[in-house]
Amino acid sequence: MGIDRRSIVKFLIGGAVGSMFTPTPWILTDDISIWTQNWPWVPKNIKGVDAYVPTVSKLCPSATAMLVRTVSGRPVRTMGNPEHPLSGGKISPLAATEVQLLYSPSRIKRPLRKASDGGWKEISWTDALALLDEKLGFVKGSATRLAVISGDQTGTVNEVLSGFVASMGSKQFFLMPSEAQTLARAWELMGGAGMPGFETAGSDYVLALGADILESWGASTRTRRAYCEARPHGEVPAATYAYVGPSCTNTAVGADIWVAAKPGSQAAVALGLANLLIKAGATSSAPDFAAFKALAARFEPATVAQLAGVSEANLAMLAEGLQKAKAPVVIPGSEFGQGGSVAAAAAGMALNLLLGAYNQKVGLRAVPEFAPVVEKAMARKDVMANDLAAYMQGLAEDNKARPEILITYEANPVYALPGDVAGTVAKIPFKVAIAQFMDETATMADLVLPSPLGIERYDDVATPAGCGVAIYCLNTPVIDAVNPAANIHGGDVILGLAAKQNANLGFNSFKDVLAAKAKAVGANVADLTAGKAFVSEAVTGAQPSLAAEAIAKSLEAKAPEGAYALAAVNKLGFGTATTAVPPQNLKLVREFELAGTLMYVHLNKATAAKAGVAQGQKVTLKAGDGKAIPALVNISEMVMDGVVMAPCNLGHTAFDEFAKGKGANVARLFTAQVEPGTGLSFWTQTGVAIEKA
Amino acid sequence: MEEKRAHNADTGGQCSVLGGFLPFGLGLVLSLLVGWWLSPKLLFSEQSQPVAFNHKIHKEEAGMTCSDCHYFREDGSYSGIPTTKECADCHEFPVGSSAKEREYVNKYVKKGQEPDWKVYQMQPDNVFFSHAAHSLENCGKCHTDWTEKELCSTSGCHPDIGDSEAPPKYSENRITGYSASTMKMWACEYCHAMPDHRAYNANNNACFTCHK
Amino acid sequence: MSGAQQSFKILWGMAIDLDKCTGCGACMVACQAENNLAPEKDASKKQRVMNWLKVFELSNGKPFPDHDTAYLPRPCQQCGNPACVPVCPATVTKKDEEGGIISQVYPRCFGCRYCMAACPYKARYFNWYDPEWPQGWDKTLSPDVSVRPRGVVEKCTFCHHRWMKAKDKARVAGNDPYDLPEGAYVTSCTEACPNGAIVFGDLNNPKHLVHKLAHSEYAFRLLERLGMDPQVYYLSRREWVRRLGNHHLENEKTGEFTPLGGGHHG
Amino acid sequence: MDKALLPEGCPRCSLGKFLIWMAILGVVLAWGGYWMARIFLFGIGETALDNTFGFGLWITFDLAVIALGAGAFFTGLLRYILNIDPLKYIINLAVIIGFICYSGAMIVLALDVGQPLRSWFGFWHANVHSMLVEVMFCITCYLMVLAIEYVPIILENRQLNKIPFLHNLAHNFHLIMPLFAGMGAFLSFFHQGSLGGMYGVLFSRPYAYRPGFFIWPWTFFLFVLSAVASGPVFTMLIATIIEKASGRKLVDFKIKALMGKIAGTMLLVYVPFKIMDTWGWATSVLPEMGLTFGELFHGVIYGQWQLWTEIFICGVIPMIMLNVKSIRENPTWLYTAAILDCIGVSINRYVFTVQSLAAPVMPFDKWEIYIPNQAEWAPTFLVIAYGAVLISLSYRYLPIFPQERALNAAK
Repeated sequence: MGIDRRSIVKFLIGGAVGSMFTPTPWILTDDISIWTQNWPWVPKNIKGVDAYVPTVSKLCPSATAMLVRTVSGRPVRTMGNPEHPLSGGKISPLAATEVQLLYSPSRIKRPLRKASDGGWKEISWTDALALLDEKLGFVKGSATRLAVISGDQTGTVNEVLSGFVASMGSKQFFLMPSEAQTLARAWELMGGAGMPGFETAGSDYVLALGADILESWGASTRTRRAYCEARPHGEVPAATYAYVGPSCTNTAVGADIWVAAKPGSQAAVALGLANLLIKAGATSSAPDFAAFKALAARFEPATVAQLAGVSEANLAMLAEGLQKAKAPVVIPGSEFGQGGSVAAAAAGMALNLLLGAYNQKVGLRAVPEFAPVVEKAMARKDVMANDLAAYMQGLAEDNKARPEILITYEANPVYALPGDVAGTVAKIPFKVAIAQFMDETATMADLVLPSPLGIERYDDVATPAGCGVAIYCLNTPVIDAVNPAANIHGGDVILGLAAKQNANLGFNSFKDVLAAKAKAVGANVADLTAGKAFVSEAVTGAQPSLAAEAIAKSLEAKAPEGAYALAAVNKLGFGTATTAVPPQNLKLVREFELAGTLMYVHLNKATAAKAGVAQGQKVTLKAGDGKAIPALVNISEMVMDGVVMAPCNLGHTAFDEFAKGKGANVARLFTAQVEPGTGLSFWTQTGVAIEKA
Repeated sequence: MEEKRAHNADTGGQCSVLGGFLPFGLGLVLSLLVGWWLSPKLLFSEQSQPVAFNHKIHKEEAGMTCSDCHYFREDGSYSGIPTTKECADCHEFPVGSSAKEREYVNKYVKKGQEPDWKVYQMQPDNVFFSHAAHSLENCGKCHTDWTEKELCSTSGCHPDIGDSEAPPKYSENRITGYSASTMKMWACEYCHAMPDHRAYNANNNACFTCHK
Repeated sequence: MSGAQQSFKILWGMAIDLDKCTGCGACMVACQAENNLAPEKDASKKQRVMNWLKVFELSNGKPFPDHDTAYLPRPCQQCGNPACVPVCPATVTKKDEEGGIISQVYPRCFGCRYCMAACPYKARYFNWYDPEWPQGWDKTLSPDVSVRPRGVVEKCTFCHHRWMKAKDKARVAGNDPYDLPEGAYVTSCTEACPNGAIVFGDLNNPKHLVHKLAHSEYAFRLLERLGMDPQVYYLSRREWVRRLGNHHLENEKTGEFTPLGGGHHG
Repeated sequence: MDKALLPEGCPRCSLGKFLIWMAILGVVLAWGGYWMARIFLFGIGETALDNTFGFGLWITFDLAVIALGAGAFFTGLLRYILNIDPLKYIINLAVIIGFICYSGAMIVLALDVGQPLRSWFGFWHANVHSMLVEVMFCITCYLMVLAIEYVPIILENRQLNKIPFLHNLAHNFHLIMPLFAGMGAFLSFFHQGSLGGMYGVLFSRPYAYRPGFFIWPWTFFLFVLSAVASGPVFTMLIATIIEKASGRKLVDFKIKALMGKIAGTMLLVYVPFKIMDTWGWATSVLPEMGLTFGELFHGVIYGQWQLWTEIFICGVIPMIMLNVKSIRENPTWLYTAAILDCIGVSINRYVFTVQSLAAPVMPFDKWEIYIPNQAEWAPTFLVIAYGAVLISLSYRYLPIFPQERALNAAK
């Protein structure tokens, strides 16, 4: 008998029966299911010892103070720092993702040199600095051949940068446009001392004139703590919040009152309110009160209604609210945190003066500046006077001498400045980007120097824009740099270059600069190092003026062209020009904010009917010649009549697959114009046409 | 082919009983052997600990107690295996003269590296185990006669190696990656589902008591 | 169900003040970082995006200028009479622990998604693919929460691991782990919210603020009339918001209805 | 070539022709197999399902084929338990269709779960409160019953039947068939019901929720009734399709009309109940939930037309047609009524799956759209092709139609 088919079948059956009586099939079944529970390609938990290390966000404009949770030294996440005035234990949507941004795919990991074919070549720090040193040699002593742009609004690194620019013989050091600059310029016009700050904690009537105070304006996490304190759960709020602006921003949602006003009409509204307040008896000991009164008298409610679209009743309601309040505060600002009118800022601050809310506990406060430590550094006033938008426009129009070298420090002007500056920047022969992420500006650079993230380095934060008290905080590295080749602070880079150029700034390292600063501030360095903030509630200065003359002159500015007014909105959740949308935050983008690569712009039903567009329709927004962005229509009643609302910080062309190509960059539509009387560019007023695509 | 099959069918009845049963029996026996003896051997891989740690010496000669290394932190977490840094408190340089200690110091302390300890009772990520909840203060309220040592090896939680001179071999399931002595859920439930325990914590057999 | 609902001495709950939420999304980001949610490249495919906590935009439906907006953060409602628990075929999800948090045991879930069909809050999410993190990012994952593979359902757990840690901390300090003071255990979103819109605590404990807030005249619960008895309360002084939390027929007054409740098979 | 395997006295097409047909089906199987492989490798992210539509085409398909496969248990019940003898001429086909429908549903289910390697957890860690557990147990058991019922049919293959052992085995199987038919009827009744119950218990889904009798929501009974009202005519339709394809008469028209009559009678029970249920839902359940009837429908794809089509065009009309003898006995009308009936039950299963999930429950939520993609269609067609393969093989090699020889000889 050979082995026939039948024996094999029998053998197999026997085997099958037998195996049923062994544990193997059951154990295997179980083990296989356990295998699916621990797939090797799914990351595993890494255990360790918890620690919470304090720092302050350098990425988020809110300057939220954070604790970084580390597990055996490994950073896990950021959370609010309960012991810190810039947080109160809470956190902004951008700062909340800062640890994850350490590993953002668009982080720059080592110095890069643009190759002749347009690609990138990794080079060593030594080579990179030698190259830069050599280039700098050619521009030394020239007032126009070096320009430096900084994206840091709060750090002492600006002293190093401006000191360096100054020692190189130039004055072309610019900050990226921000509220701080608008306020500083307005404050200067008013003759105020120190920096203007706004304190809302303890106020019973907070009027935000355009400023998105509960979202993106100033140290918003701090502002929002005051908002929270004034509104106990389920009880009648202790403070009324009112928001004036063209769209129902997050601040408007949180506020009790949203009064719709055309984009960039803050000055008109403020003057209208001033008119009503003065009529009701408000006065000021300011030297130019009479002139201001005369100016305000031109803004009768009917005029304001026409200029700003604010109904007479609403204007009266706001005036009454301010008047009746015990501790009111008016906060003027651009709807999207940049490009605001200086005159509007001045008019808004003047309201505080009329209300007597000046240098009190609540309201407008002249916050003292911290003494500079880098001797050669440009004065803050001079830095604030440097108008980057105007400079770029000058370059574009060949009115200004083109620089040979442009250094950007954690700034992304190519993306964020109004209009299209890429072409202008491209013409600059040598561009250096000191950056954390591969943003639009870094992409255009000839040399890219990586910058560590705030939680990886020594740095500092001094009184964020509009903050009602003086605050100084020191950052120490929370963790070891995740990219060892990207662990040199831009401040150190500049100090090194300065030394090589014999333009000594008096410090060997940026850490020394910080130590000197801490000392100059008068803070306890040990406390600062331990993560505590230095806070000074002192105010400075005498009676400012109401800047009547400048405001009056500013009214000569031309009204925007275009059938519809553009209202941009800036949400911290969507990131900033330098971070783009952080990967996690992409989930914050709502359904009717982005569809694939197209973003939505929002207009109300009446406006949509007028424009003849329907929900979901593809349109092109056009502003002036050649400036256009594609978008989809979302019909939303959160926008006033005649206005198109669009989000900032979408539409990046650089960064990673999370941010790139998502929506369009609304900054492309802005046109900056120098404001008469104040001399600073503004772009809060943009007229657009809606064309069906 | 068809004919052959038909033929076989016809003559099937005449096959000897043994001949009919033999292949079946062979398959049966072979599968039983594989199932009971071979496959458990194939399923697990045996590994040695990276360091020949001697519990006994530490206890008897250095006079250490368990909680010198295995302690609770202030935040309620449990230290588990001490880190190289903690070991280096004593072993920055070799304390004794053993070659193994010297090897440990050279390989880990000097380089500041953690040994890749194989944890006999390593639970997967989806398990949350609170050492604090399983302390003598809790369990000892009723089990008054238990020592800490007994508590730690109740229900097979930990192999009793507190007095060992060398760590036992570690065997790992090749499919699941679990240690052979990783407690399965039923072993946890040996205590958790015990009706007698309900009075003390009515929900101690809830899913989230142990899962994360 | 079939049988009485379990009653708990501790009932973790939230009171979210919708008048204070401005929709910034800090809670959503804090949730992702705390609970190891992977980022997603195409976040505009909203029906595929995972958010244990999602902020909805509510409208009073009126045209400008009478329009009003509210934002509503939606975590898992940890229902007292959950729709998801009885339907699960493999006993993956249960409401059986003190505190009343609905558990989800990922290694046991085989992904039938019946619980998702049952949950009217869309609080349950399915792992359509294996989670993927940009290179190195996985090193930032929290050790407190297991990472879920594809094919299983997950949801908000009120940061349950934080409760476990708080209990352990109390134990080691010699305190009663079942009598935590307010604030010893809060969720990541509660902690993050810059407006303090979320209050978290034990609904059964009069010493905790949520206990009081749950009884506020401004409090309501989402879809309360379906009888699921959620442990998340919302507060709003605006009637339209309270009305929008529940279906109301035109002739019904806000907040007036008889909860339906399950009580069928299962 | 394979003549020796063909049933005696039943000519079949040439092997070549048959193989071409198989190759066509093979293409579909390969297409479906490709997508199945992708789904097993990468997960069901490949499909168009999402967090709103956890259930979609596959569940609809499963429910529909299980309802249409009800011909197997119901015909078995009538044939073996209630002794309606003429049904023996179609019972084999009913069993095969039942087997195909249930095993096909199992294939799709294995794909549809996120972790197929853990799918046994539903048995091992069963939650007795879950309707889905009831479904899983009943479907699995019933599939085994169907397999057992299929075995004697296979054993009747001309060559297999020559083996005395198999011959006897088949014979003995036939003897105990009433037992299995009874078990099948019991199991089937319960899972058809619990499939309906799965939806009816969703007290948080206004579209699906139905109170009911004791622990069973009304959908429990409605699903059973609609299944038995459509299963028999589906079997009859498949028989007709085989006849058309093969060009041979296989089942006496009287039997077909009888199947129509059975379904018609069941529709007579089902349709009034369905109408009452809908009425009660619209006027009582929905208002309790704070909803109106109109709010549960939306736009065109979720419009009320589906409800009216299901109830009237595909419910009331076939009910009348199948119960009027003269209409029923006209082949064209019989088939039309049968097709309407089957469409009706499929719409029912579709709306309970998709519309239930599409309808927003939170008042501020919105309707979502679901369009199945290739990854879902391909395996669905794979199952259909698999059914076609099984039927083709069975028809070719097994004597499943007892009347075939007589009917064709008469011609």
